[in-house]
This record gives sequence, C-alpha cells and structure tokens, in this order.
Amino acid sequence: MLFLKLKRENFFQALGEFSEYALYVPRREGERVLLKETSLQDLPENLYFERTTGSAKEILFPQEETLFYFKRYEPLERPKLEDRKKLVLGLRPCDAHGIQVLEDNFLNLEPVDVYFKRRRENTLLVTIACSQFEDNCFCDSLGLGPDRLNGADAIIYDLREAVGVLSRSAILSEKLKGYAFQFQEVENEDQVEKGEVPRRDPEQLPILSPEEYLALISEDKLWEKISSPCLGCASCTYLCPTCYCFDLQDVTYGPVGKRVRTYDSCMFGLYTLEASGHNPRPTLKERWRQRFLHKFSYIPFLEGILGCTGCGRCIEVCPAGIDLREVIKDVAKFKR
Amino acid sequence: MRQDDLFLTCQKAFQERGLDLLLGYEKSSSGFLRPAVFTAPESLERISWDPSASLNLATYLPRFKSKKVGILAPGCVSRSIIILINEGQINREQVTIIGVPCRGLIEKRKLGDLEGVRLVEFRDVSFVLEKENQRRELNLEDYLSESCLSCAYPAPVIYDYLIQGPSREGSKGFLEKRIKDLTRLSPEERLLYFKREAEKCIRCYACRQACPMCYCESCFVESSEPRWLQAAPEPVDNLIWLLTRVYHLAGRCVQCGSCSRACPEGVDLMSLLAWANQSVFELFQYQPGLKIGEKPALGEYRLEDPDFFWGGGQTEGKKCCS
Amino acid sequence: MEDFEPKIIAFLCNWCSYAGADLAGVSRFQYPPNVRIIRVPCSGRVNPLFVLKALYEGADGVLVSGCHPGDCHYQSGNYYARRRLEVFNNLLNFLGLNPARFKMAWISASEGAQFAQLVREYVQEVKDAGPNLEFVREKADLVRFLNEAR
Amino acid sequence: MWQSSNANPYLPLPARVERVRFESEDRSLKTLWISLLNEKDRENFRFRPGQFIELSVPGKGESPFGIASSPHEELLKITVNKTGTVTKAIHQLDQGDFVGIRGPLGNYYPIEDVLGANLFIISGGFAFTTLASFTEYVLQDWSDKVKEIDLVYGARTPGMLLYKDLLEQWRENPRIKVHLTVDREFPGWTGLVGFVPDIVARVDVDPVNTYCFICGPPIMIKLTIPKLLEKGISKEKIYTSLERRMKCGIGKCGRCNIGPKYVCRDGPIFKVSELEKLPQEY
Repeated sequence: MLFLKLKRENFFQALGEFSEYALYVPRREGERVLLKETSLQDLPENLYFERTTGSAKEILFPQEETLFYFKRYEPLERPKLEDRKKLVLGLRPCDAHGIQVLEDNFLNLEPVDVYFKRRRENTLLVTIACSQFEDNCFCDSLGLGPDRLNGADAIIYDLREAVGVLSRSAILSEKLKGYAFQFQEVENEDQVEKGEVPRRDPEQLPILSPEEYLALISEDKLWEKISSPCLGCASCTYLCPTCYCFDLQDVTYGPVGKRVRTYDSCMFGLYTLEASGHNPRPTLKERWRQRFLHKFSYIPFLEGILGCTGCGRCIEVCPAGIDLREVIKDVAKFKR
Repeated sequence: MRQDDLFLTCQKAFQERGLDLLLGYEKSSSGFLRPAVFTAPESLERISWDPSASLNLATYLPRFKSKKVGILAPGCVSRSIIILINEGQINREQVTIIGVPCRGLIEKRKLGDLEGVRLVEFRDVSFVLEKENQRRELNLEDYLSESCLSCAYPAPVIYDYLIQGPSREGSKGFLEKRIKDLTRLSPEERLLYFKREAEKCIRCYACRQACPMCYCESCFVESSEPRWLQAAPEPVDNLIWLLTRVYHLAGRCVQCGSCSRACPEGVDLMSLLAWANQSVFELFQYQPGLKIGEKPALGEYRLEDPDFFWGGGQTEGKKCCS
Repeated sequence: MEDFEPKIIAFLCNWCSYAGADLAGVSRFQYPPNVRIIRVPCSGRVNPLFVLKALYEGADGVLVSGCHPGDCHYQSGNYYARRRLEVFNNLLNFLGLNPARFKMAWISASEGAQFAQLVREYVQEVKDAGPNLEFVREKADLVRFLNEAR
Repeated sequence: MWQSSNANPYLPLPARVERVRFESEDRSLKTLWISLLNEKDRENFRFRPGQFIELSVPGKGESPFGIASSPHEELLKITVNKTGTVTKAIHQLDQGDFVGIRGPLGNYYPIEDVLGANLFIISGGFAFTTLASFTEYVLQDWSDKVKEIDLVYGARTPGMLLYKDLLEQWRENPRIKVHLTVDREFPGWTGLVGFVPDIVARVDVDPVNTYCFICGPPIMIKLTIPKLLEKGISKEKIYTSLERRMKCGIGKCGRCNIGPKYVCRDGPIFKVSELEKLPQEY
C-alpha cells in the first residue's frame, strides 16, 4: 500500500491523468443521490459527496445486465462483456465493504464470475473517509469504521490543505505519485495520517460468531417475532450493498434473444418456489431467517467477513420500520 | 387524544372481544411510529398513535384470516377495512375496529435534510424534532403527506370503539390541484413526466406490499405464463407495472398514501391513483370504502353507464385531459 | 410518414364483432389490411394488460370491439367491459399516451359495412398519430444482434 | 467442475436433442437424449453419477436436471416432468432441436468412499434419474468392489416407473436385488405394493456395513430416513440428493442454500448427518 499526500490543486490535476476512465460520482437528482458520470470540472472543491440512495453495488453488479445474446433455433451465442473503464470517486468506506462481500462471492469462490471480474478490473474505486455519520448508519458498531479502506482501491483523507490518499492499486499509485509532495509505502492502514475522522461512542451491538448464529436456526419464535411486521417487499435487499442474489431470465425478439440477469430478493415468496409448488421457505419467518443469517452467519462462514456494512439503508427505507440494529439485539437475546 | 385513553380502550377491546392480536403502532428509537403486532393485553402499554405513523395497518389483515384481530383505524384504514370486507378478504365479525382521530400523517421524505432526526413530541399544530441536541419546532401542516392533504375522511367511517380527539378537517384539494396542473400539460409532456417517474422505480414492490388492497396471492407482474413484462426495471416495463397496479386499484383505493410513503425512490404514485379514483367518481359517482355490502365500482355496471365506444350512443362530453 | 403502415391489433368478440368483420369480408367491403384480429369470447374478456402488452410488443394501435350494449351473448360482459375500458382509457389519456393508440367500439354481427368504416377511420387515425415509439419495449440491442447474426 | 477461471460459467455449451421418448403412461415425463455439438466440449464433459446439468431452451430459460445416463454412454439422458415454463418448452422439443447445456454441476455419489460395503439404493417417482445412472455405473464399473446391492424403487402406478428397459436388465442381473413397488394393486402387477418407506422397512440389510442412497420427493425422503435409522444404520452412512429451485447452478445467485451450504455447489448430495446441522428448509 502506498500513502500519498497531495496538495489540493494537485489532486485535481492528477485526476486529469485518468482521461481514459469515465468519472462517476454521487450526484443529487431531486430526492435521490445517484452515481452519475461527470466531468472533472464539475467536481466539488471540498470533495464532499452525499451518500448514494442506492448502494454502490450497481457499479459492478447492475440491477439489469445482459449476459449473452443467442439465436433461438441455431447454436449461436455471443457474450456481452463490458469494457468501459470507470473511475468511481466519492463512495463511502461502507460501500467499499459491500464491494468486498460481492468480490468474495463473484471472484474468490469458484467459479469466477467473468462479468463481475471484467467490471472490477476496469473500475477504480476511490472512497472518501466520512466527514460525519449519516442517519441510521452504524458501521462503528460493527467494528468497521468510517475511515477504513475495505474493498476500495484507494481511500481519500481530508488533511485540510492536503489530500491524503491510501492506495493499494498499482495504477492509482503510479499515476498519483508524480503529483504528490510526499509518499511512502505502508504496511498497515492504521499507520497513516487520517486527518479528522468522526468519532462517537458507538452503540454497542452484540455480534455473535457465525456458529452461534447458526445455532439459532430453529428458534422459530425468534424469527417469527422479527418477521411479524415485515411486508415482504424488496426495498431492503435491493438497496443493500451486500445483497447479490439474482435471477436469470430470457428476453426474446423473434428468432433472437438475450439472457438477462436482474436482482432478485430472498424476501419474495417466488424466490424459492419450486415448479412442483413446494416452497422450502413458505413464510416471512423463513425468509427473514435467510436474510439475517446470510449476512451474519453464512457470509462470515464462507467469506470470512461480515455480510452487513452498517450503512443503515435498510433501516431508512423499511416501510414497516424494522430496525436491523434492534433485530441484532433481539437475536442476541436468544443466544444459548 | 390521550395516551391512557388509547391504552385503556385497546386493553378493554382486547379483553371484551377475546382478541388474538391487535395491530397498532409503537415508538421506534427515533421517536417515529412503526407498526407493531400486540399479542397480549399487557404489551399494549407500548401502543401509540400520532402523525408519524406511515403504513396502513389494514395491509396486515388478510394474513390473519382465522384470527380475531383488533386494529387501530383512522379514516383511511377504516375505509380499507370496509373494502376488504366487501371483497370477501375478511369477516366483519373477526375484526375489532378501534377508531382513532387523525391529524394527517407526516411524509418523512419532506423532512429532507432533517430526516433521521429524533422525533420528540407532537403539539397542537406542530411537532418537535431534535438533531444533535438542537430542537426545532415544525408546522405539522407543512410536512403532511400529499394523500392526507386531500383526505376527505380523516375520522374513522366505522368503528367498534372510538378514541376521542380532534381529527383534521376533511379537505379535498391538494392532489386535485396536482391533477389539474398535470392535465394542463401537453400529452407529450405528461408522458415524459410519468416516464421520468417510472424510471426511478427499482421494482422492489414496496408499494404493493404496503397496500391493503394488493392482497392477491400472485401478482401479474411476476407471472411467468404469460410474462407480461420483464423483471428488469426498464422504463416502459416500469410504466406498465405502475399503470396496471393503478388500474387494479381504480375505485378501490382509499388514497391512504401508504404505498407512496413506502416507496424508497419517491415515485409519484398518488397522481395516477387520485386520477383513477376521480375518473371512477365522475363516471359512476362511486367512492370506495364508505358502505359495507357495496360491490367495487369495476365489479358491477348500470345499464345507463356513460358510453364512449365507437358506434355507441354517447360521444359528446368525452373526458380527455388535453 | 407517407409510407407508414401501422400495425393494429384488434380484439374482437366472437359473437358480434368477429362476425361483423367476417361479414365485411364476405360482402367485399374494402378496408385497409393493417388490422391483425385476435378473437376473444367477449369484450369482457379483454384484460387491459392485453392492450398494454400489444403496445409494448410494438403495435401502433389497439382496437377492442364487442357486441352493442344489450346484445351480449353472456348477458352482461360488454357492460363490464364498458366500465373497465373507459376507466382504463381515461388512465391512458392522463398518462399522455396518444389517444389513437387505443380505441373501443361496438360492432354487431350485421354491421359489416360499419366494421369496414371503423377500420378505415381508425387506420387513418393511427397513421396520423405516427408509429408507436413512446410505449414500446426497449429492444434496440436485440434488433442489432439480429441484423448482425443474419 | 469448471476448470478454467477464464471460462464463462453462464454460457451454455451448444447441444442437440438426438432422441426423445415419453417415459410415463400419462405423458407427463419425457426423456431426452442429448449430445454436445462441439468435439472439444464432448471431450471435456466428464461427469459422475449424481451430478446435474442446467438445460437451456433458448428464449424460454434454464432449469437443472440430474443426469440419468451412465458416464459410459455417449449421449446424455435426462427425464423431465412437465410442470413449469421451461419444462413445458422442453416437452415440445424434438429430435434435432438445439439446446444449451451447462455442467456437469454439483457433487456426486461417492462410490470410492463406500467400497467393500453393501449398497442400498432407494428412490421414488421421477427422481430416480441420478440413482439410475449410479446403479448402472456401479454395476458396470464397481460390481466386484461392493457387496450386496439392493434397489427399492417405487412409483404411483406401474406405468409411471422410469426406464423400464434398464429395470428389466437389472432384474436379470444376479448382482442386484430389485424391489419394485407401486402405491396400490394394479391388474397384471406382480411386484410389491406399498409406499417406498414401508418397503424399505421390510428389506433386510446389514445395518453395520450398508450405505444408503436416497433420492425422491421430499416427503418420501423425510419418511424413509427414520426407517433406516430404526434398522440401526448410522446417519453417516445415508446419502440423499436434494432438490431446490436453482438459477445459476454455481453457488452465486443465492437461492438454493440450506444454511451455509449451497445445494448446487456443495450438494446436491448430502449425508443425513450433515443435513441435521442445517435448517429444515428442504
């Protein structure tokens, strides 16, 4: 990892080096903040970006994606891989944690998902350490913190006059070096100067081990209680930075068609409904158990990291007002 | 409305009616209300009702077909219950309606930057928020949902128990004005407006799930045979989804605004819904959810209904909005 | 748009309008060939989703026709259709869809001439409105692939 | 499994339907024999009984099917029950139609782990596919390395039994005891009558040195396992193949998991002792 310090104006100049990359930043559009392509001139001087309404996953794992085109009555297929290079600036450390969870699923567990891989290779993710806590966010309660590199290629720290960049991407390091007034190799991200990072007494959340969570699998009463106000919509899962479940569907036009991948949600009944009519997760109770344990037990089991980033989006959007922090506490009460 | 009145009435209803559960609200840690299912009279101490509620509780009723259920009901919820009864989803005998006065519900989205703050209390015409130890008093009327600003029936239409207290005065106007403004646009501009709204939709179906009238076990939007539209959120696909849902609710929607408040992307659902209801009213003089025993407007007909078909009697006075 | 030949889907009820269309043919009443007919048991069978689906898949206009009020083979199907489709039509108008995209009509089994006239009128209406570009599914990529794959 | 990281695991291999046959009297089950079009794919496609493929009907979608042919056969055999959109489309396929295949996917019945033991193979309905493949494979390649082989296979009616040609061959084969059963008496039926779990209870096996392999409808599996436990067979020695709704087949899309295990990637074959630790979501 390289830690670089740049003067503010030099930092913006340095971004000029990335001319072959399309620049994406969070931008407000009415009530929503979306990742939008933008020009270098339109970047805010103070490098402050609002948190995106949806999660950052869409940059690597869009809600809708064509995997390949095909002819229906002849053996002909043509995969569609995206080659566009993107520099994504202004996401949060929690977004980068979400990307890490996605990377583990799509890249680290065999087989490798070529679509995700290609996008990841073509994307430079530069996050910015949070200058304040957002409504309902709780990454500090999960031990993640608003100043961590997580799955990003680099993170920017506001050092007042200067900009600090901690980079683990060779491309980024190489291009920024020439503009930095100081740079050094670092082993550990805690060694670097981070400027003012927001601190508060984190709310204590009892996070159990994956095994302890798994042991709660047949606590029907618990899952029933938690799921009882749930409406079974997908707003939490579609906005969640770590939810990666998807559906595959064919879309046709005359003799040709394409296979499309779209988001799917474990909160939908159809998600697991088998053609025979049998549904292994027939009620919201089983679906909630799946959603919770996937994040807090299965992902930690399989990938070694927590499947929740603490971004708080699910809390904000839940039409039934279900608060994941309280769910975490409720679940812990059942610990044996 | 007094808290102890609410608590004691609910407790009384629970015991007198032998309820299995009672649908109400409780305060979340931010002070805003959230739905809660109360299964024991003792737990009712937490029950609460104020303008920070969002979801229409009648949405939960079809889940409890075999249970005796109590429910807190302001005007819109009581009307939803009437429709659910009329459409055979629940029995009148199984629901105990605890009518509550309604001063309108807050649209959290309108709080904008203030969102996420703690709600401290409600006063006569205002409410107090706290953010980072700073308190602010805001005028309630400025933050009410669009649906509540055009609510003709804030007080419960039917009830078994009634909690006393002031309700907002029935008023039409807000959405009616919005509709009028929209109809002044050219059709092309209107289509563009609705397409832009549809583009926001992420197809999470929160609107459908938050709607008491969307109780179908399987929804056309997820049908695979035939597949009406794609699961992918393409603009026209989204438009078909929104439009068809609205059509299915024409003359059934009580305009409670539950779907609109549930939408994570802030799609304008109310304009279409209000227009559909207005059409039904102007064509058939029908208002949903006011009388038990009534059939839904599109589930019946009269011989003398207006007829705008080619080759039919009437072609004059055809309502079109351009 | 001189040479624009619209594609129109017509949902005709089996008992009146379909017979009316048949009569128009048998009687050699001339009408433009832009109409593709789908026979339905009753105008009351027409789910508004049929209309949306037809437009979505690329139709430039959709016509629904049934028996005149009072003549329904099933007593009341067309009365229901009258209510539902009018509300639906109102919604489409409010949405800003060109009014030519959807038309409702009554044609009896004996109205062959009227059917021909209706189609002539409607085809002209849709021609004036131009092709349906506003309410059709996005398929440019598939069209491109089809051309390449040929 | 997918060897190369460069391969696109979502891209089906082009294949052709070579032969079709209605398998059951009610024509709800259809068997297809399929060949891969490309020489190289044919060489690379090596499977073991128990694995499955994702079969694409382009334009209609994709569904998982257990491979029913033995690894030595040239054509891949699958049997499809007509239930949903994709399977309906598959039923309309005929000789010469093009399809797509992804696979082989999932794990397989671990014959190497059970050498020297008795095998008790139990199946019901049209879930017999992978176990038919397994049985044939064992008889062909491992016949001298296992002891007794018992097969219990049941269907609702005699006409619903799959692969009658194979069953006929095995009946002649002294290496295997075949117990066929149907739900109730039928004119002309000379086999057993009764549900699979009850027949299983009546078959005499050595509880210490017997490995069981079960595949069938969820209810049959649930009722059969206790019968085997009653005989004193250890949970370690009972293997069962599970079925779940699947999309990707490679452990990415998220839906087929039971606890932290993905049926498509870690299964579909599990020991009962493993399943016990997972939620009862099957």
